[in-house]
Amino acid sequence: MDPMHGRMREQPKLAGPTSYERIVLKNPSEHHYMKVQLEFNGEGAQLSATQFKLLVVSALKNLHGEVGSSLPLDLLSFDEKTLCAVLRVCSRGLVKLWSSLTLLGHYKNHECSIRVIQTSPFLLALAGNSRELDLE
Amino acid sequence: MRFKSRYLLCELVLEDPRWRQNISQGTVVYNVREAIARTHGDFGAAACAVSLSVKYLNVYTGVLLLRCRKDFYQLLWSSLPFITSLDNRGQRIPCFINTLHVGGTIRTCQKFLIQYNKNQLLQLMKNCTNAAEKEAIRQSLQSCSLKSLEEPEFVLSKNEENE
Amino acid sequence: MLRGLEACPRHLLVCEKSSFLHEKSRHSALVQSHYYNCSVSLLLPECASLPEHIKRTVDNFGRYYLVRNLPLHEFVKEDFINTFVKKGAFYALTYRTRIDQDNSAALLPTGKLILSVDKDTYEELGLQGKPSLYSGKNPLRYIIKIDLTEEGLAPGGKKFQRLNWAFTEKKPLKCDFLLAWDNTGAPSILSYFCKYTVKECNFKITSRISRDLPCPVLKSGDLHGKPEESCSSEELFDWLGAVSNSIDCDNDSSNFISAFCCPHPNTMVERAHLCTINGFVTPENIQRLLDQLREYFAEPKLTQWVSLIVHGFADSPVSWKECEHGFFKGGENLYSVVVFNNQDYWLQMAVGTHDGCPP
Amino acid sequence: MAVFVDLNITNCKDVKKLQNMIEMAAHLGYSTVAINHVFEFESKKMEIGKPISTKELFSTLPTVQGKSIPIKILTRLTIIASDPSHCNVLRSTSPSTRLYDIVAVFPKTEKLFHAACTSIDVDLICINVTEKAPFFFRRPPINAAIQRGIFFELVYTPAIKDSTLRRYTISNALSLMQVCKGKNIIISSGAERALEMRGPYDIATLGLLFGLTEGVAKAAVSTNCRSAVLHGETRKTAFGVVYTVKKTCLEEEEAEPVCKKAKKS
Repeated sequence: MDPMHGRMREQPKLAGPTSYERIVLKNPSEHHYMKVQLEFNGEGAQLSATQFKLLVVSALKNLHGEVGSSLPLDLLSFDEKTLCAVLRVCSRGLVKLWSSLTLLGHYKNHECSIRVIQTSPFLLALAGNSRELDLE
Repeated sequence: MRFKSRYLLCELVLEDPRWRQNISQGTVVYNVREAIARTHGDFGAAACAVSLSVKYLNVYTGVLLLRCRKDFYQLLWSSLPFITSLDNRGQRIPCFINTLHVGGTIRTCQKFLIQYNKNQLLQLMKNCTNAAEKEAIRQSLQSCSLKSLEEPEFVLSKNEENE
Repeated sequence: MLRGLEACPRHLLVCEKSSFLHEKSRHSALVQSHYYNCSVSLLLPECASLPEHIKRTVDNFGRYYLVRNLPLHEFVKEDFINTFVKKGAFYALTYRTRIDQDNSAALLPTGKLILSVDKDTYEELGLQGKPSLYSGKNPLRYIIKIDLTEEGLAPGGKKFQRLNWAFTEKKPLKCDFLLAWDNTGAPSILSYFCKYTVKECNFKITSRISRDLPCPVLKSGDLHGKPEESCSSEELFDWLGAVSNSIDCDNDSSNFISAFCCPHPNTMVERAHLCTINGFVTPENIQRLLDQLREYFAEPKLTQWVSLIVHGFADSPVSWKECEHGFFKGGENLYSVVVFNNQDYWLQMAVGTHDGCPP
Repeated sequence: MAVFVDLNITNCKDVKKLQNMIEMAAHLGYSTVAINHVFEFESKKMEIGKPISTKELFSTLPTVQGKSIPIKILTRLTIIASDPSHCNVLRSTSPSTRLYDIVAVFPKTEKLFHAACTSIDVDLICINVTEKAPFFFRRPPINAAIQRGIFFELVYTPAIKDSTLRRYTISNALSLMQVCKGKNIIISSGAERALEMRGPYDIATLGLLFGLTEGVAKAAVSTNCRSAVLHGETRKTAFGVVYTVKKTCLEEEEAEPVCKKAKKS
């Protein structure tokens, strides 16, 4: 459909209902989102958001080198109490980030592991995880 | 069973040609591995651990032929530009590696190299100042015929003389 | 192999725009055919507290039930079919079963019973089914569809006997089920399933108000958006995610921690109300909520649009209608409806890897 | 797809630690785990001990995350074989091996690897991931193992601990994959502590790094493990048949010295 044409027709009747349109996008997300939690053995370390991001970047650098550490990566949110975080990575780097998180085993001198709670190409999907629905 | 490989034909350019003697195949392999580990991390290092090898090295012409598993040659290729110096037992030799050709067999690389050297010689000829030089180059050009395909060493050594 | 490292799981996003006033508008059909929903959210910009009529609708969501160890043959009983399936919309979905690992089942309000079972169970059951679309060359998962309203399922019929035998003797499948029954007048689930442990569950409602939020500017007639004029549907979908997860969108591009920002152009909104209802929400309830949201603009409001976000069950065997749904890495099936003040709407439907294209 | 399985949780004396690991496995979404009893020959005549009793570990088994079923615990025996005689335990009628649900062998030499693939009656063959592969993987024995329904096990815990081990793990996995093309691979933890375990979806992603494709990587922690467990069950029953026919057993024993003589000559 010619978009200009469509607009021309719509413009005169300003308040009129919009015409039907449907777009199907395959793999539209440039980014993937991961909800993760850092876990320590008993008493762990205190981390700030910056330290957490550095930890993730260093994990990427260890497993995938400078190429890995330069992937576009954002720490969207971080809760210092629960050590839960939401990460955003470009879709191309999902596997690299995920595998780096999996093979991360230490923070400073503490043993640790990163649990991936959920991952999705849609940030919205992280807000409603049916697997977390608990009725007990 | 045959595993598919890729061959990278490269040119090793040293800042100071006097360092030539110090460079061995081992030095090159070590530095290339380091570069891969730096740019692609543990995964890159692991992927290139088994199959990476230097098939041919001529320090005088700087011709270097690297072999790598077909699946991972991109890891190798993308790491080469990041080599700025070769580390040889504490010495730091400034250099860079220029990839000339990527082929599936040694033979295609060899063909390419001959063609490449021919072109280089023609370039040299243009810049010649006296007749003796011109004659020398013409002779070496003639020697790069198809017959000499089987003997890359020969072609390469001819090239050396002209340097 | 290196390409495998850069690939990401396939996903689809379908964006639609239309108006509630169109006769052929599909909004109702799409809401009604997304059967299993685990959470519904309302996002109302410039709203301090939920309007009374919306609050009432949410409070009237009713209840849903959790039945423990319910044998599947209960669903093929004539009594059950007559009291529930043929009398209204009955929803059942296995609870705490994972569709990529276990057997799961769903009873659609249309009277179809859909089983997604692994190979062993399929062979033991001896019922006719189809291999799952997403299980590759050697199918390890099968989908069985049984129409409970079919004539042949009358007791004494051959088909009934076969089903009953399969579910009672051959492979007595038992699962925990979530049940919902959208017909308050009829006999209650509690009394019908009194033989089993039934738990009555209430919806969990949470509200949150975000303050000073950058909010994208939308034009209902323009799904694609235009630079400097309005945001596209995709951008909005991303932003909705950020708000739902209370993610700060106010970053600049040089920030080390996050360079995530609200799509442009945007306006500052003083506050936005996000109300989330968790539980086994039936499409009927969502439909009612959507109707109330349309009413929201009966009085003039500061905002141009409000949004309704619906999350499906990751482990449901269907997404929309009878479209097979599976779980690969996320099991996403969700949609959001943006209701504009001129009765236009945008609909965004998203699915993950093991799922067909939304209708 | 089948349930997620971790076939390698290292057995230890400390019951509390073991319980912690099993609880963690349940928490991560594994429905079945196997407690691994590693057995290394120090002297020639060593008896294989009994597996720990899984019933005594918990009074109530931990529930699998996101499900209402309790976790299933199996026992597994891993024999570290550096000499051909070590594998005799698996051939003979020793009743102790039958007490285990799964039997694995860790061949240290190429000859033993070949034997494990072609003739020894095991369910799993462990792939060395803690050092540079001492031998190349060759196609014939690996194909034979695939034919016989034996699985190759890759362990990921060393890769978490240390960068060098991580390189060995990935590189050995990649060279194995080059030969077996992703068939008959299982990935398990080999964990000694609860924090060393990782979730099944994480491992499926890690499988991509080992050269598996997406679907196969997920199968490596689910379907393939199920097949291995089933293989273990059939081995048990098949062994039972041999056990009841005593005459043939005797003949075999008698026949053995002849073989040895033949080898010597």
